[in-house]
This record gives sequence, structure tokens and C-alpha cells, in this order.
Amino acid sequence: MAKIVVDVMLKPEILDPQGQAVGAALPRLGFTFAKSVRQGKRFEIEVDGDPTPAQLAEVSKAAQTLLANPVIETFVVKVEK
Amino acid sequence: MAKIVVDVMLKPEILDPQGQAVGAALPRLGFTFAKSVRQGKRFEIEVDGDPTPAQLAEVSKAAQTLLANPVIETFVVKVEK
Amino acid sequence: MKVGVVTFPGSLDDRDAARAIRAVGAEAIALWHGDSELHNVDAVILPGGFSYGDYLRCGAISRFAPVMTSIIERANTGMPVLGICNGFQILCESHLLPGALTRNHALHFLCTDQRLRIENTTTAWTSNFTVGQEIVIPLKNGEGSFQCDDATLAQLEDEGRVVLRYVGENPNGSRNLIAGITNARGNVVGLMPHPEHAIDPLTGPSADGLPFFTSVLTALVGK
Amino acid sequence: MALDTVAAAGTTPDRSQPFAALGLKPDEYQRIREILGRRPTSSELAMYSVMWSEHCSYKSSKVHLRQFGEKAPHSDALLVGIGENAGVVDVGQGYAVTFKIESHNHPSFVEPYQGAATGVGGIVRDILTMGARPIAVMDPLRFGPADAPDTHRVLPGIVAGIGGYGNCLGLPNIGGEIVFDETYAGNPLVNALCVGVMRHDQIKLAKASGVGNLVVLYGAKTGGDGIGGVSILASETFDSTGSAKRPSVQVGDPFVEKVLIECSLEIFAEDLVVGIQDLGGAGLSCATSELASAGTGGMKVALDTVPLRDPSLSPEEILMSESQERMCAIVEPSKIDRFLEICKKWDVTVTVIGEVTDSDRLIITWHDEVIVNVPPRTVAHEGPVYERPCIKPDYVDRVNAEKLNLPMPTTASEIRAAVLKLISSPNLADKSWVTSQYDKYVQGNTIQSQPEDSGMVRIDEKTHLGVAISTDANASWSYLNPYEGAKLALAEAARNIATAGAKPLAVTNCLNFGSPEDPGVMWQFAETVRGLADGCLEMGLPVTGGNVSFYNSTGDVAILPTPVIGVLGVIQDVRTRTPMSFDRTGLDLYLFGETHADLAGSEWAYLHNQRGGQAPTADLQREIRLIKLLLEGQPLFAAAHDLSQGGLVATLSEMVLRHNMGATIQLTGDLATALLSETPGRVVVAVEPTNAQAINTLAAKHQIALTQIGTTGGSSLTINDAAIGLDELRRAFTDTIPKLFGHSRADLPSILPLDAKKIG
Ligand SMILES: Nc1ncnc2c1ncn2[C@@H]1O[C@H](COP(=O)(O)OP(=O)(O)O)[C@@H](O)[C@H]1O
Ligand SMILES: [Mg+2]
Repeated sequence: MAKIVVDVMLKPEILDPQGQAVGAALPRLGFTFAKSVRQGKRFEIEVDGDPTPAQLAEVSKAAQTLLANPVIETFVVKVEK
Repeated sequence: MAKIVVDVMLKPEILDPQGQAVGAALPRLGFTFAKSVRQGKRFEIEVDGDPTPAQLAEVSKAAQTLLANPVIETFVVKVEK
Repeated sequence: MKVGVVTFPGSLDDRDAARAIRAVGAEAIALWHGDSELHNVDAVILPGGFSYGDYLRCGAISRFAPVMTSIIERANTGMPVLGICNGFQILCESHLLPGALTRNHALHFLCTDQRLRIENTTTAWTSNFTVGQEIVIPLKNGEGSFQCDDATLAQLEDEGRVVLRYVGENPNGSRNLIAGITNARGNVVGLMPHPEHAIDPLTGPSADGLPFFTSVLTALVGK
Repeated sequence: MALDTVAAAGTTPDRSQPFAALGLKPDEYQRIREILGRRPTSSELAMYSVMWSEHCSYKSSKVHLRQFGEKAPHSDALLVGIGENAGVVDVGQGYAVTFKIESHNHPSFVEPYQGAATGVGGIVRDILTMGARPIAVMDPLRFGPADAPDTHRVLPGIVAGIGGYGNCLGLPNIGGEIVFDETYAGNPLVNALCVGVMRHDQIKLAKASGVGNLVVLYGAKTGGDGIGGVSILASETFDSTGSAKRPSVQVGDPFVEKVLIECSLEIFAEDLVVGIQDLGGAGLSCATSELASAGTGGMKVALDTVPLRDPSLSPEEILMSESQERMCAIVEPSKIDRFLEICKKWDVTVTVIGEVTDSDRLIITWHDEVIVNVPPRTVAHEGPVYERPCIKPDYVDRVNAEKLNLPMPTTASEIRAAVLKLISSPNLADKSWVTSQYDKYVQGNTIQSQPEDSGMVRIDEKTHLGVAISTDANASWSYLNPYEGAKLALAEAARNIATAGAKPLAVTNCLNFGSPEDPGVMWQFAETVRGLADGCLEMGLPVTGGNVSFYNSTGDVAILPTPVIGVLGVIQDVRTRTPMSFDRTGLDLYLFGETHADLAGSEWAYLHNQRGGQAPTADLQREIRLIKLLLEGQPLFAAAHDLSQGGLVATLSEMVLRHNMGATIQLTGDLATALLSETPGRVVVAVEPTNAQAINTLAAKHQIALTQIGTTGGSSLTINDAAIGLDELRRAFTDTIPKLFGHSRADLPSILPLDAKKIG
């Protein structure tokens, strides 16, 4: 079994209230490393065997229609071992 | 500027209704590749310059205290170029 | 008798909690999240709402408010603390109570008149009920599904720390139909449903919520 | 590229400007040049283009909307009328109530969740701007067919968005509507109403007066949200390399708005502002020009001081940005320190961006260079006005002449089938799958919410004073006869208030129509406004404000004319209100009002794909008598429920299911008509048998027909010899919507994108 990961993030120009709230909370706790924080979603999809290119194309299509909302989000598909 | 990523996922034994809903919707849309789907969060943190080991340790501490809830979640910290 | 009600940015049911406290003849004291001073209150309610917008995880950011440091300290020495909905979430994030509240299994916000059963009447907030008593009070949240690992669940059940259970269909996927729990000492209680919205049938489904507030007065007088 | 300044505009009079791409007509552009006596700078062009858009300038509707003023009935209750952000009504005991509906139709089609969420956010800020604490919201909605794939993308997202924003603000949702019709496919309607309360002396107005007073921007930082059209200008004129893509979707942050509300109310309580305006459509362009125009006229703003979320924004884009959760206040210099302190307490970003001047120009600078120098009235209030052609469309006479051919149930089994068919139809079925996603309890003052006839909230815990609101539209009737349709919607909304025991006081409206450039649509609009103005005059209810939404069409197909009318009423003691249903056995059921064969535009006709015939004629004198009767007889009624879509069948079904208490009904005469007709002006009441005489006297006094139709009790709804068990009735009523939408897209991480409509 392999794991396909789809990372979905809001497009950079879209307001990210959650990321902002996290970014504002960090310094209050004494963490000062962050210039900015964006929060997105991560999907871990288990598939049988090694993912084929055709399967990855299918995943991209699924990401395009279901996992991400292309009006406001972008996504990346990758295989993780 | 570099990007530190924190991936947060629910522990495997914790119910993930969002992942389940996605897993159930995929076949309805004709996508049959997924054995199972889990949904988690992804934080993209922008930092100045190349992250130092000390900085990464700080991020881990922030993940441990704020970004993830260790009662139900696990997390991974990585650097992305 | 003074009962504090904390307002975090995004708290919504703080005025309702204060109204409920007044309805049972106690004094409601407004506490501010950014102020660690508890103004000599005898008990504290963490009210419902969307503190910090429920961003990240419900209650995750509020837990670090200065007022919480004082509350955690006093709670550990026996002060009665009630967390309602968002307040329950904050108590879990603060580790004053075990487990966590996660997305409702139907993935929707749900506002409903919920039937519940009282399971434990030895806490500071439930002594004026009887065991097995059924009540109807509003449940309204998007993340009310109580989750914890098996060991914690077994411990909660063995020690009788489940305070309140849903009756009928599981509204949100909570383990063992858990709607509310207490700490081992019985002074800290967290509930998903909202007793402060059931103090008058004119504005709620019943007046079944009142005993939560009279109970704490009994507990405080008994001291 | 170089900044386009007023100085540059003077030296380059012939530079070509993309006014057409910004939606301006050549003559409108010419007028701007005449007003300024030169070509506009790109920033000025941006401001004029958005402020002169249909949405902001009401250029097609203005000539008609005037009737609301011309025909305004005398009303002692009206404290602030049309023209401000929202009207304000005196409800007694020193309280003032403000309410308004607005549409967010197009954004909600593109991105249902955010579109609906920001729709709620916008109307709430309008109410807040008046100085009021928002106390409740309502959401009249229209969708395409319930089984259409796109409805499954749009509806769950819209509902989740309204809930997501409203719940997070702590505003109880106390009512709304959900109607499905083919014409809304591709054009859902999201109308949002908000109501707020304040003391009389707390009313705030949107005007900048007092030379030297400060212009203060507070709330969220400004980003590139919703500036679609203007980025054309920025990129084509200024940035040949193409600037970053600007989102046309606005994302709401309800948490920031909640904090903004509390912060603003604290500022109002200390009387720290002279004038205030929210930033909605057209953002800073609108707020600065409207504030200045309503004041003495002069204002100076340093645009480079505006705090930005996206530092790459051009001045044109900052002026146009529709970033949510922002407010603009006019503050006396002596009060600014306290103002800033309160903002700091709530962690709200605040910046002094300018001041009121003694000139009559709005001057905006960018790093000390003047980029805007205009008479603010010409931007805000003196936009173009069109008398668009209105021509009665051909369809009207044709469909009015059509004879309906509907099955008319008579036997017991036909009646059973008809009842079950009607109440399980998406338009009449139980909507709690939707409304249970809304918090109705927060604030602890909700007396009535869904599924009651109207929403009701208590505004004083000691005196029990309360207000009730209902919103109604019957687009089928408006389609058949827009003049009567508007009056009928008004009458229905007023009746829904009165059934609960509240006295109607004032009106708001949201007029949803197709394209104003279509003379047929314009006729529908003109007739609607005429009907509403006449109706309001006759019923003595002033219009306090509202909103117009045009261009609701897909291709050539316009939506049904959909005037959503909201009526606000006052009730002296909410404890005395009449609920919509009974929980006791042995009450007598009466029907007030006559029933005629009014099946045109009815739900029964719709279910049989017929949309012809004549709409009923509104008899507002009779409605007025009925309202008087309801208010006077209120102590007699154990329950009262209005008849509307679905006629007596729907009313009785809703009543028996509310508290699971059955009823036995005996009807005489034409049974099908009695059950299915939607004749307006009717109400079913439940009364103790001992009050029989009193009810008859009441009806006679107000000259309203009265028919005793049955009694309460039992575990079925029995109509003559047709009995339906409550369990069966409940299943029919409650299964439909969850079955349709229970597994819809809102459950999923993302809603379906537009180009994937076919799927699912
Ligand atoms: N259909 C209508 N009926 C009455 N008043 C209306 C209508 N449409 C718009 N108005 C009024 O016109 C004024 C301008 O409206 P608008 O520019 O939409 O204000 P805002 O931007 O604050 O919503 C407001 O006072 C509004 O109430
Ligand atoms: Mg406004």
C-alpha cells in the first residue's frame, strides 16, 4: 500500500482568517519565528500498490473537482512512502 | 525567506468524519482509487533566512503546544524550499 | 455568592450565562480574558461561543489567555468551574478535563433541543439533579463529538465521571454518547449542551437547565 | 508605471482610458470629464465607475423607488427613513429598532459559502452602522430545482455560509424562506436581513461634519478582495507586466466582525463618533464619498496610510477593495485617544487616514501627491439616472388567459394522496435540515423562530417588549401580476406578524429581478414598486429602506420577479404572543377569511407544471380589518397560523405536526378548493370552546368571514373521511429535504467548482 498526499492551500491572494489567527497567537506564546502563517488541508489517501501515473492523474482530477475549490484554492499531489 | 511546513493529522484511532465523508464521496463521483482517506491540516510558516536547527526546535515546540493537540493529533515538521 | 463569567474575544453566550446566574440569585462577575485577576469569585463559568473564531481548534487559542492561568490554578485547588460548549473545549485544551471535542460526525453545525440523562449528581454543578433524570436543553455546536483513547474512556466510565449522556440517536458521534464529564475531584465540569439557554420556557425549550446553577450555590454554601 | 495624479491628468488630457472595461458608457465617461473639467485620474475613474454602477447608484431603479417617498404614509414611528444605511423605527419605551434586507446573489453563485457568509456580514455592518446592537438575522433564499445537480453545490454551501457567519457572530437566525424554482437555476437568491436595537439617542448617521474632525478606518486590513474589474485598470493602464491576479471572491472573517461589533458598541456607548459608515460594496470609495457628501463636503484622505494585507495593491485597488469587516468613523480630535484605546482593548487595527476640511472637495493623496480631487456629491449621490423603457411583456396576457387544468381530489384516497404530495414537495416540506444549522437560541431573547409564522425577539427583559419580523415573496403571483404580487407579499408579511400578536409598523424590501435593460423586466420592476408603494400607503406602513438586485438571469432567462418584503412589528409583552400551533386536545378550529378558487400560482398548480391564470387581487382593506381582528382577539387564540403556499393543507399539516397533536376537520362545499386554494387573507385559529361566542362577535365586528372547521385532538389529521396518521404525515413532511441534501457537498472539503456541474 502506498500513500498519496494532496495538499490544498488557499491561493495567496485569498484572505486566510485561520492562518492569521494562528500567526497572531504564536508571538503571544513567545514564539517569534513566523513572518506569516497560512493554514491549509492535507489529505492522505491510501491506495493499493504503487501509484501508477494514470492513478495520479485520477487523483489530480479528484482534487480538482472535490478536494479543492479552484475558485479559491490550489493543490499539489505527491506520493509519500 | 524559507518555508517551514507542519503537517498535523488525527491519530489513527481517532474518528475522522471529514476524511470518511471524502472517502465516501469519491466513488460517488466515479473515483475508485482510494482505500481510505484521512484529512488533516497543513501549516505553512514563512521564516526569514534558512531555518536553523534551533528554529526548527522552536517550531516543534509550537506545534506541540499550539498547532497540534497531542491528545488526538500527531505532527511532522519539515522545511520546504 | 459570586460567579465569574469569562469573556474571550468571540465569546457569545457570556451574557446568557450571567443571566442564568442572576436567575438563581447569585451575582455574576464579568471576567476579561486578558486580565488574570479573578475578582474574588467563588466559581467560574467558561461560556459558549466561538472564541478566536474557533480557528485552529476550538478553544486552542483561548486556553493560553492570562485569565486561564488563574482559573487553572484555582480549579486545581477545588474552585467550581463549568465549561459550556466552547468552555468545555477550552477545558479539554487546558487539560483540566481529558479528551477532545471534534467535528460533529454529520459535519454540520447542529442546533437542536436535546434529550439528555444525568449520570452523576456528585459534582459541584449537578447535585440538585437525581441520577437517571432526563432533561431537554439546547445543543448547538459544530464540534461537539467527544473523543478520547480507549484507556481514558474506560477510566471515565469506571470512575463514574460521565456527568451527562445523550438520549436517543447520537447527535454528533461522541464516544459512549458522552455529553459532559467531570474531573476526578468533581469541581470541574464540561458540557456540550447549554443549560443557560434552558432557564425559562419563554426563550428556551424548558427550564431544565436551572439546577446546574442552583447546584453550584448549594456546593458553595456547603463549604 | 508612474502614478496617475491630478497634475498628470492636466498635462495628458488625451490619454485613452479603459472606461468601457470598467462598465462605464461613453456618455457617462464624458460626464465625468465635464464634472472635473479634465480627464479623470485612474483613481477617480475607478471611483466613479464603481459608484456609478447599477449596484451602487441605483441608476435604473431610482426613478421608481422615489414613489416610496412620494406615497409615504404618515407614520409617527419612523425615526430615520430611506437614504441612510438602514431605516430606524420607534418601538416605544425609548427603544429604536433598525432593520434591512440586502442581496448577495451573484457572489453566492460563484462561491456559495463565502458569498452567503459575506452577505450576512455586510447587512450586519449596515445595522451596526446605525448605532444599534444587531440582535437577529433572517435569510430568504431561492434555488433552482431541488433535484438539480447545481442546487446540490449551491444550497449546502449557502446554508453553511449563512450559519458559519451568523452563528459565529452570535446572532440568532429567526426566520427566512427556501423556495425552489427552475428560474433560479444558475441564479440563486441569497437575501439576508438583520435587525438591531438601540436607544433613541444612540442613532448614528453616515456623515462627515465638523472641520478638523478625523477620518478613522478600523477593522480588518485592506486586501485585494472583490476588485475584479478594477484590476483591469491597474494592469492595463499601469502595469504592463501584469499585476498579481486579484481575487473576485471575498472571504469573510466572522471572528473579526464579532470583535468589530463589540468594539464599535463600546465606542458608541461612550459617544465617540460624529458619523460612521461601514465599508461594503465599493469599499473606501463609497465610504469616503458618501460620508463627505452627506456632511459639509470637504475631506482629505492620505491613502498610503491605509493598512494593507497585500502590500502590492495600487491606489486604485485600495480605493475599490471590498475587503470585509472594515468601518470608517468621523471622530473629534479630543476623543481620538479614547477611540484608539478601545480599539486596542479589542485588538482591532485602527488608523487615522484623514480629516474633514472646510472645502467642498474630496481630496485623496498617495505619498503627498493628489490622485483624487472631486466634488463628493457627484460620486456618491449624483450618478446617472435612467428612465429605462418599460414594456409589458407578451407573456403576461397569454398566461393570464390560460385556463388551469388540475386534478381536483374529492375521494378520501385522493385527498390523502394530495396532502402527502403537497407536504412532501420540496417547497412545502420541513426545512429543519437547513434551520438546525443555525443557532436560534444565542442572546437568550428568541421568542419565536422557524417554523413559526414570524421571528420574534424580546428587546427588554424587564418590560417584555419585543419585535416580530416576517419576510415574504410570492414570485408566482408576481410573475402573473407584479403589481398585485407586491401588494400580496406585503399583506402576507404583515399578516404573519399579526397572527403572533404583533402590530405591523414598517417595511423593508429586497427587489430581485432580471436585467433592467430588458423592457419587460423593467415593466415587472416598475409594476412591483408601484404596487408596493400603493400597498404601503394603503396599509399605513412606511418603507424604511431596502435593496435592488438586477441582472438575475441566466442567458435570456430572467428569474421570476421576486420582491422579498420584510415587515417589522412590535409586541408590548412577548409572553402574550400567539404561537402557530396547539398542544391541547378539545380546542375548536376556525378559519378566518373567505376561500375562492385561487389556484393560479399555487403550489398545487406548480406541482402540475402549470403557471397560468390570474393572480388573486389584493384586498388590503380586508387585510387591515383582519390584522385589527387578530390583534384585538389575541387573548382568545390558543394558536393562530396564516394560510399561504399550499393553502389549508399546508397550514393544517404544519399545525398538527408542530406539537404532535392531531385534528379532525369537517369541510363542506367544494372540498378540493377548500384544501388547495391559496386565497390570501386567511388564518386558522384554535380557541377554547367557551370562547365560541366571542369569536363570532369579533368576526362580525371586523366583517371577516368565519367558518368553524374542526377540533384538535387524536393522533391523525382527519379531513372529512380521509385520515392520515401523524407518523405517516411526519415522514412525508420531514424526509424530503434530508433525502435530497443529506449527502451534499457542504459535508465535503470543498464545494464543486462551476465547471463540474454535471457531476453528482
Ligand atoms: N428597494 C428599495 N426600497 C427602499 N429603499 C431602497 C431600496 N433599494 C435601496 N434603497 C435605499 O437606498 C439607499 C442606498 O442603498 P445602498 O447603496 O444599497 O445602501 P448600502 O450600500 O448601505 O446598502 C439605502 O438607504 C437603501 O435603503
Ligand atoms: Mg451601507
